[in-house]
Amino acid sequence: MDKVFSDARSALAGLVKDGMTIMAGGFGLCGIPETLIEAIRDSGAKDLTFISNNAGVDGVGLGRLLETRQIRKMISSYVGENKLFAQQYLSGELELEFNPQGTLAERIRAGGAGIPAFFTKTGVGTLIAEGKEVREFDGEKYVMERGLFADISVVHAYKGDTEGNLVYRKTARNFNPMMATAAKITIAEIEHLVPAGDIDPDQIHTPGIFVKRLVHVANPIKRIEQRTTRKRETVASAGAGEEI
Amino acid sequence: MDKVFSDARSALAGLVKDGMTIMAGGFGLCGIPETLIEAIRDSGAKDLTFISNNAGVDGVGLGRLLETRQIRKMISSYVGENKLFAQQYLSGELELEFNPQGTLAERIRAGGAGIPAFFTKTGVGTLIAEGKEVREFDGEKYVMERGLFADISVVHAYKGDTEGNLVYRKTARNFNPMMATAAKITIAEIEHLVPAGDIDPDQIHTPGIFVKRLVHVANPIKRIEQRTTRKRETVASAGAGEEI
Amino acid sequence: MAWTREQMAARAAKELRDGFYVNLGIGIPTLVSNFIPAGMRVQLQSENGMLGMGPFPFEGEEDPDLINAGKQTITELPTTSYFSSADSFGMIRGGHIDLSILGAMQVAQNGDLANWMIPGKMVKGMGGAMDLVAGVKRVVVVMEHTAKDDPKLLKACNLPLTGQGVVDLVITDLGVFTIDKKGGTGMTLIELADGVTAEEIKAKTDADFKVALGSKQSNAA
Amino acid sequence: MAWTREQMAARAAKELRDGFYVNLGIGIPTLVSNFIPAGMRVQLQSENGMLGMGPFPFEGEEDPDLINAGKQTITELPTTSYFSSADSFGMIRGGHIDLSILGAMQVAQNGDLANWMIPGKMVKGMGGAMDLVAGVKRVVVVMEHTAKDDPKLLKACNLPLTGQGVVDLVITDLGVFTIDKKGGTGMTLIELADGVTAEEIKAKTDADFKVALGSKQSNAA
Repeated sequence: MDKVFSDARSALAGLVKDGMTIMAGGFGLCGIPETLIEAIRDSGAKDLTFISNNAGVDGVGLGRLLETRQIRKMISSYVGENKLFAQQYLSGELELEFNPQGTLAERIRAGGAGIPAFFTKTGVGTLIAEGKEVREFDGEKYVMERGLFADISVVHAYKGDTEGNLVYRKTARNFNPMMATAAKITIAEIEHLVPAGDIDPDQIHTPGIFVKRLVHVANPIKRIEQRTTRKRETVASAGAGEEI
Repeated sequence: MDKVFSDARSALAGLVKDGMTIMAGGFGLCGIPETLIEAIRDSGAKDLTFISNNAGVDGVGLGRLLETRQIRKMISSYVGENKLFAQQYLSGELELEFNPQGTLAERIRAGGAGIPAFFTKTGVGTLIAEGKEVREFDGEKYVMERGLFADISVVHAYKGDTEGNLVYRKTARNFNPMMATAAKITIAEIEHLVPAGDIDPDQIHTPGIFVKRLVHVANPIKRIEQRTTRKRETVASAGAGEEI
Repeated sequence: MAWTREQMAARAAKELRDGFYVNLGIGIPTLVSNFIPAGMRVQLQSENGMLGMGPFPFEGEEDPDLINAGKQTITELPTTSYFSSADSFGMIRGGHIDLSILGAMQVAQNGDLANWMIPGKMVKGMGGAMDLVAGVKRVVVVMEHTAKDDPKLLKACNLPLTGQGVVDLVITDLGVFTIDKKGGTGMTLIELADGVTAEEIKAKTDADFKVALGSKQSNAA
Repeated sequence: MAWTREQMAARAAKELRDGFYVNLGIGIPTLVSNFIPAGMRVQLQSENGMLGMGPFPFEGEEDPDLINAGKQTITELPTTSYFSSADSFGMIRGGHIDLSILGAMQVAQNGDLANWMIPGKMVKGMGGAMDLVAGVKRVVVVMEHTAKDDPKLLKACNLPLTGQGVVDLVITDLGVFTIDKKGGTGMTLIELADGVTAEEIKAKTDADFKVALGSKQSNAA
């Protein structure tokens, strides 16, 4: 019952199969389980459906699985950063289902929490509502959306203990906590592995029950998509800055 | 825009009105906002509807508002600890709506998250489903439940900063985080008040946006309903113990 | 001789598996934690927002902020995590808890369970029971076989239900029954308490059941 | 003279109030943060899971784990909190954000907004835009008045909608319009950029609108 595996390949051993649905955490390149994504590529599994907010960029994250044509379908909210994506989509090789970002997040949360469907204002009167039930509650219209549940989820956390309890860091949290709850098997890559009891139990973001397998990736390469900075002499103001 | 008020009475000033709906955090007597509940009693407001998992015990928590007959209706999952409750309910003075505990928690979470309704397996084929829509998804039956939103919420946290960011302690967290999101105005009582920036932003349970008013209650009396212990010589085993 | 409360709890503990996350109801189910085999890793969930529930505290070390769903003071373990009631019941409703062991007033041969109200009596509320029986992967009931000579294992419950078609296994002081809650094979008596006969059980049971003693069905997860 | 991008951002900043929680879109809306009046407490939300967004980092202090919804490196403030995407959009959908300022391709006189796709072109996705316009209490659009001489303020949008009846205020380089998104009073021109006339605006606008210059409507929260 040891949850800790020595590397990403062994953590995924026997789990990845052709045609399965996989959730992958991250927003842009922030908080993506890149080592596990590479191991999925190495598994050679094909016809995969990925549920992930973005599709990586060319050559990074899910972009790697586009290169090898292992992805048949993406369920995402924004894929604008990826040229190969556009190309495969336009050629009909790749299927795409857009979800509003909040609807996607909530569908995943619902899937993990045993809620098969819920109503949201988001998308009423838009293409997103087409073919879906629209119902009025207290005089306002809402669309019914379905929960999402995957075969496996791969997530990235900052810290994890041997029980599988996870802590995320800053905005690298994003989709990871919900995805950890919404698959038959969740595999987490963690930057820091500690013994059970080391993390304050009030500060655990994902309880260990959701994490079946863990792999320690001590020094992951973290990429920045938009490196924006300000000059030292600039007076700081909330949210202000200039692009370089 | 200072969120910190000097005492519970001033934190509630102008907010409590006859006939309003109030959420109160806590499970049993654990994590209840007792000082704010006392201030609601002192406000004299009547015909209140309370959404709270329990109804306190005689003379403690919401039990105090039963004594003064300020509560017209309770939406709860379990009220077994309160004799006065039974008496007022049986005499018809008090209205009662039972919700399964998980349904209650999710209805509150939904109300705070802009979800007017959702489906759950809980209660299918029971009294709870009567008069509610039951629908099949993927061959299983689910009941539709509605979101809950209150006029005000009163919650108890362990620590809070001047921005209204909150941290709860151990099982005193319970219903407090969702209730903080599901009312027009949320008032929090906190045991420890710190300046903004003192709490690690990765470890905040309730972001300050949800908390309009704060009151510092330095040494609240915390009561224990079932004092269960084990003897020193007993060998510890997980979850084991003997009642005294 | 019928089984004692401890023997019933010990029998229920045989349903545990290494790595299980388990929710125990109050009463006899709570005793099950005393019978977790050495070396088996089982984490107990408390639906008020805790995973990894420890034993009762030593006297003088009670913490009012640390209670279980029965409002009893408890302790934490190295594996412990805390979370909100919404997250706790998301865990339960989402099917992440492997096993729930709880008491009952009545169980029907189709898996219906009644354990929360008796019409005409003051109702205390269902608490988290309806969520647990609807959401947890496998539901085991531990109860006395009869209530003052009235059978509790029935063709159909006559008390208001807690859940419809939810029970997988029933352990009474007289024996053990599997239930095929999806219909199909119905209720089956698979074990007898020491010195109890199938005939004695038949006489004290309203439900229809098959007898298949020595079956391994109870091990199906 | 039409307003510059900075002037449009400065005008949008007048919609801020002390204590507001605000979500800013990319482009001109991002500039609004430069015009928050001194002493006014405004917290910026970034829908990827952060409240209390700080300025861009000093060179060499970029943190890959700390980005905004435009994937730009940013910093934290003493008020900052982090949360999941589900909690972030719960905050948005639940109406807890006071104000959203964002760009648009088209706005209709009934408050419809289109800003996410052009049929026939490769679609990048709506990201969080549909959630923001549907959920945030008050939606302010900041955009050029026309796109290559084509009006962007229309009787009805002809691009696929991001939201139906969602816009409260439109700030263009030529002026400011209120919209009664519940119907009723329709669209109203309430301010002109320096040196711009209502006639010029009329010529560049497809939407029907009333003129009520000097009206205080834009202050209605």
